[in-house]
Amino acid sequence: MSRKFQKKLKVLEYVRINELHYLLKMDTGGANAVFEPGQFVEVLVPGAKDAFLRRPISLHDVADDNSSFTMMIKIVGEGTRALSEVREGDELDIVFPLGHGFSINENHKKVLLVGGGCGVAPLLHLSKVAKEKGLQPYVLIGGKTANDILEADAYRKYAEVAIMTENAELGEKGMVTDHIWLKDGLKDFDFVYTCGPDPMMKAIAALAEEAGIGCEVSLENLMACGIGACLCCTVHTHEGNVRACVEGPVFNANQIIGWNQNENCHV
Amino acid sequence: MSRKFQKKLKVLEYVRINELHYLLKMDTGGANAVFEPGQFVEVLVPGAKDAFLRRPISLHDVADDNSSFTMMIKIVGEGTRALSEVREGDELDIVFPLGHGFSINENHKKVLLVGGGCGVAPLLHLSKVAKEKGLQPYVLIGGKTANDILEADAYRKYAEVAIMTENAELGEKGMVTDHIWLKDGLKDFDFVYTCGPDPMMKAIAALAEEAGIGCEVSLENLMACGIGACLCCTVHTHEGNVRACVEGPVFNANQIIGWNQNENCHV
Amino acid sequence: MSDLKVNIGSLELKNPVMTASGTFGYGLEFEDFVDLNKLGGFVVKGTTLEIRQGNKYPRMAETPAGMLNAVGLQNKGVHAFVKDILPKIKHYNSHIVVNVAGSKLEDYVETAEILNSEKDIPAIELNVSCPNVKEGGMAFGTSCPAMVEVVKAVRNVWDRTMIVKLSPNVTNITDFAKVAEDEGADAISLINTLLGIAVDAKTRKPKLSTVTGGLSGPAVKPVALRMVWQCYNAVKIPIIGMGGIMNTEDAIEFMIAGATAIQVGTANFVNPAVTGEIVDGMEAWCKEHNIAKISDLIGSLEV
Amino acid sequence: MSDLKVNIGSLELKNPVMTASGTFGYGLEFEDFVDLNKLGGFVVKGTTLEIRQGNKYPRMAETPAGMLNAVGLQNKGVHAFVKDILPKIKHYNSHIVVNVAGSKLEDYVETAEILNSEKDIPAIELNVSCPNVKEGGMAFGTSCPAMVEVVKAVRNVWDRTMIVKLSPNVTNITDFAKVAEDEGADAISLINTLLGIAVDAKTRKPKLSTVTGGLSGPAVKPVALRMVWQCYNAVKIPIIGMGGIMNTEDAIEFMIAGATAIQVGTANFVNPAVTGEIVDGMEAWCKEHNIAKISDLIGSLEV
Ligand SMILES: Cc1cc2nc3c(=O)[nH]c(=O)nc-3n(C[C@H](O)[C@H](O)[C@H](O)COP(=O)(O)OP(=O)(O)OC[C@H]3O[C@@H](n4cnc5c(N)ncnc54)[C@H](O)[C@@H]3O)c2cc1C
Ligand SMILES: Cc1cc2nc3c(=O)[nH]c(=O)nc-3n(C[C@H](O)[C@H](O)[C@H](O)COP(=O)(O)OP(=O)(O)OC[C@H]3O[C@@H](n4cnc5c(N)ncnc54)[C@H](O)[C@@H]3O)c2cc1C
Ligand SMILES: Cc1cc2nc3c(=O)[nH]c(=O)nc-3n(C[C@H](O)[C@H](O)[C@H](O)COP(=O)(O)O)c2cc1C
Ligand SMILES: Cc1cc2nc3c(=O)[nH]c(=O)nc-3n(C[C@H](O)[C@H](O)[C@H](O)COP(=O)(O)O)c2cc1C
Ligand code: FES
Ligand code: FES
Repeated sequence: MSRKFQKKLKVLEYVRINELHYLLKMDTGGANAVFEPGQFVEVLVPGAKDAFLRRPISLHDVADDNSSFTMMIKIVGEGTRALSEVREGDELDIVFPLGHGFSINENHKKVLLVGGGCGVAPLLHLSKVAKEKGLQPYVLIGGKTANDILEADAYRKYAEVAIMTENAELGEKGMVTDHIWLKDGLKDFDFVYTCGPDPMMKAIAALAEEAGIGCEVSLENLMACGIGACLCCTVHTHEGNVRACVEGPVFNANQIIGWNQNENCHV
Repeated sequence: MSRKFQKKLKVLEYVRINELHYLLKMDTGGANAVFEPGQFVEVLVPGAKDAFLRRPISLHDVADDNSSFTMMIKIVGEGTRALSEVREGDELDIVFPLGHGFSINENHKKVLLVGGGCGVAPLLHLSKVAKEKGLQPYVLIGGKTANDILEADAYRKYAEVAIMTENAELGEKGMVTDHIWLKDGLKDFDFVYTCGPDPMMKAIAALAEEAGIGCEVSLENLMACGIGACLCCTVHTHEGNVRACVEGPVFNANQIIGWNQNENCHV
Repeated sequence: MSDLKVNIGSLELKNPVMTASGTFGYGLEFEDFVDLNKLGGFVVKGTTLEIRQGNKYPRMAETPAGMLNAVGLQNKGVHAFVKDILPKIKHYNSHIVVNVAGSKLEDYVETAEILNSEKDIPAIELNVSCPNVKEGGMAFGTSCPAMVEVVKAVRNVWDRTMIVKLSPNVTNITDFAKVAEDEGADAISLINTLLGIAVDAKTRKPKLSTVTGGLSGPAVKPVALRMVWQCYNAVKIPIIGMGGIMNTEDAIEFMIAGATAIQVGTANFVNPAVTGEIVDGMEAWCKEHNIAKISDLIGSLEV
Repeated sequence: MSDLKVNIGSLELKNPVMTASGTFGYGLEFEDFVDLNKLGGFVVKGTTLEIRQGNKYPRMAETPAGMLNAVGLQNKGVHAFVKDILPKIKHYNSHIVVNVAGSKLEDYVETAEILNSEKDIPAIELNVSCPNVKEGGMAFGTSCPAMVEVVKAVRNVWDRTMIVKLSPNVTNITDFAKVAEDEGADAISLINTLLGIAVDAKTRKPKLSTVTGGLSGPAVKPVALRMVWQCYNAVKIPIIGMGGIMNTEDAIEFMIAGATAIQVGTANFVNPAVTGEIVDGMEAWCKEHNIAKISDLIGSLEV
């Protein structure tokens, strides 16, 4: 495992995507960190009476020279709201990088990345690294309305992109599982990665199993420490109860026994 | 008692006096409030994990038309530090005006106002109103160093001003009780008002008694509610235990039995 | 309009929102901030047989998400209450509950007898859980035999609604809930404050004159909710829940855990308008969640 | 250089700073954040005779200035601890304390016996206060007779330093402190977590799979300080204080209230470097306040 850091990092850029979503680009403060796609960081929330513990947030994007990383955040409560009020130049106390990310097999050719809502967050860095390693990433993004489809253009640099919205505002109408890539074409892919609401990931895992290809999912269990000390983030797997923050957040879908039906977070 | 308000008030002006002190000028938001000198307000501190209760702060100055008031604040802990980070245009949730202020007797001619450190805060409004009512206010301000002498010039509009510093950086060298007005001249005054550390107020009360003149002191007991409901701010007086926030904060010095030796706050 | 009515003993409250003793003065202090007629009920400061000056200053210390107090039941005594205060508040269209405290069994009984002859007082709340007095107080609320005695004795002289307020400083709160029920209480209220101290590291002195004090505020909410839920599963009489309620959502949580009504304490200091806001908030909550009668929420926790 | 040394049983700690069981993994998780050799001691996760999977997800809920947990003693069992983990941590120049838990008396005894044959373990902390397991755990720590039994039995098989960790969920903590002392404990540690619940108003479900969990963090500090102070006045054996310690000042407050050493728990989640910072902070504090020996602070509260 690579070295972890706890540092006050400077906000280099703040971009408001829409009413509920924003991007924060952080300077890594010269830390000699190695970032894997699918890893996350733990952010201490300044100035929020009701955010005592750190908030786990995925790596959305990482600069080529590792000098900065970007987080894509959805406002769901007091912590993510308070973070939306930081300004460029402010400093945030962050522990990084954490967890076990996505695996990339250089023998794979076509890989499918499926994100639901803000669950796309970790998929940008993943598609970039996959492309660099010679894979051909396809990114499928789903949401209820156009407002849930976040920064879709960013992925086009590395991947072919398809969009599904339930109200047909953008892309095709329907859920991600209605898209041809998942519905009929899954056997053309070598692997599928997904991050989003648990029911979506569970459905995709089942489709992958049917198609006989591997599938990795990124879970968002509630975390107290993010570094493996508290055992709060437990995931029920075939190998027993393991920690989402160390053994995950990315798991091979077929390892998981207990899906949490985590609907409300991150999406 | 005049009507109390709870309102979100806009910060009209923020002035940093020095490293530890600042002024906040608040719009009263159209409240039809009547402000007595010596009254205070209760400020809810935004964005401070360790400031759960409101913070009591004196009325330092009040606009002639009651459309705004100013607070003079010293940073002593988390609450006053967090308040020092508000910006013009921000809103603060404030309950105002509270408490029983200084009494002004229009038969008095010369009155002496003695403030220690940030204890001068309520004396600006007091000297203004005293002057308006035809009294002749004299203001004596004391502190350890020049940095503790706050906005002395503001008082000169209404009063004759004298300054004492313990290190002689400004005005005369010594404590306020070394100044001639208190030391020998007290009998020339009709009344003395004071606000500052308890030991200072206690000493001045004793001098006033000796000189045979009346003395009002403004106490800064710890408060939970500021509106008379909790009984936490109790003052031991000849009339029993009374509330600093309703029966005070201003008391006739000879009513007080229990002085609190409150050294660290507000000064 | 959702139906916010709930019943405590023979009182019908127009909504579940009450104020907690010692945190709302006699109501009058809040007239500029809340329409008192809007509240389900309000509980006045702990009232004793004789006048009490309370403890020495300092009486409070702020703590993380809460506060300690050591007021020590300062009040003018039951006679002064009946003579001077009651006439000023009895016109409110909201139930007045008198919180009755004492050092000795006889004090409780005599105070209750005096109140019993006042027709404008529909209910008393027996405070056997004040941690801030040297004698009596919490001693009655942390020993079951002592509590049996005091509840029985007061029940004999008080013929209207009797609420017993429990102390959280016990191993098993349900033992005390059952004692109250068995001895004829019409309801229990909980929690009173948790015993705590605060230390000033610089001076090495306690921050309260009495060393220990009572902890209240959001910090205690998880403990309070747990005790409400435990009692809900142990007794049949209604429960009035409190401890750290700051807003409507907190209040709803207490009802789901088993409270029929709730009391708001420390929050009144932070936001003097909070009780009125919670009444409105409950109305809005019920509408948003399609709840026709708020009483359907009571004890609805899905475990 | 001030003298930060303190003694717990036969252990000399280079400073009073320890980590609280269940919040610091096996130390290894913190290697990138703290120099473990700098700590007075560290207490590993609750260890049971057999492997335990712990409770179902969700196991935690954030609360005002604190958190609830319901981990439920997930651990690989004492054999795996001795075989797989101990070899990785025994080289640290800091005392390792094993927190021993169990469902039955015999489990405690057998676990202690197994550990007793490991020479690298200088101390155990007997956890009779875990609120998150169905059997045993807190049951031993909330009944004096049950506690007598378990402490006596373990004392018979464990010949090094024995710390007994007390539950705060009791009416009178000093009764339990005295039992521990009488039965031969070398020290007591307190507090374990306060029993609490959290409710999700929207779903009407408890936030923890087990409904109740253990409350920790700054919210509980006033209660913890009170219990440390009560125990300091009731027993002669040293006290290890904990509950909401977030920084040096908090730690000093516990020592003033009567703690010989302190443990840092939940704060490790908020600031993984905190234990090292408190060691440095204590050094600085002593210098600033002219304290030659930190042990002079113990119980120095001026009441
Ligand atoms: C490994 C990991 C990576 C994540 N990456 C991102 C990311 O890149 N962008 C992003 O916006 N969010 C991400 N999240 C989710 C994010 O951590 C939560 O949304 C955030 O902590 C909520 O904090 P809050 O104070 O705003 O809301 P709170 O007030 O704490 O919670 C609001 C509501 O959301 C629920 N909730 C909060 N956190 C979670 C959770 N982890 N799982 C389920 N429900 C939850 C609460 O129960 C509550 O109902 C990630 C979570 C994990 C575990
Ligand atoms: C009626 C009244 C009027 C006041 N007017 C002013 C004013 O005009 N300007 C101003 O700067 N301050 C004034 N104060 C004091 C001010 O309320 C406190 O300094 C402030 O509440 C401290 O908050 P904090 O969070 O910064 O510090 P905290 O972290 O709460 O406290 C820091 C330290 O100061 C001590 N402390 C805090 N408040 C008090 C107090 N009231 N008495 C004694 N010790 C205290 C604490 O015990 C602690 O040691 C007034 C107080 C009262 C009661
Ligand atoms: C300053 C103060 C004074 C109190 N006085 C009393 C009292 O006289 N009688 C009583 O039964 N409870 C008293 N309490 C306890 C409250 O009524 C309530 O039980 C407790 O504060 C928990 O609720 P909260 O967290 O909402 O404040 C007092 C609490 C505070 C903070
Ligand atoms: C996630 C978590 C797990 C815990 N596990 C244990 C345990 O296994 N054994 C134990 O004795 N205490 C356990 N505790 C209690 C702590 O050791 C400590 O007593 C408590 O958290 C109070 O200290 P704090 O407020 O500093 O966290 C645990 C606490 C937490 C938060
Ligand atoms: S969040 Fe603490 S172990 Fe995973
Ligand atoms: S501060 Fe509450 S009565 Fe004065």
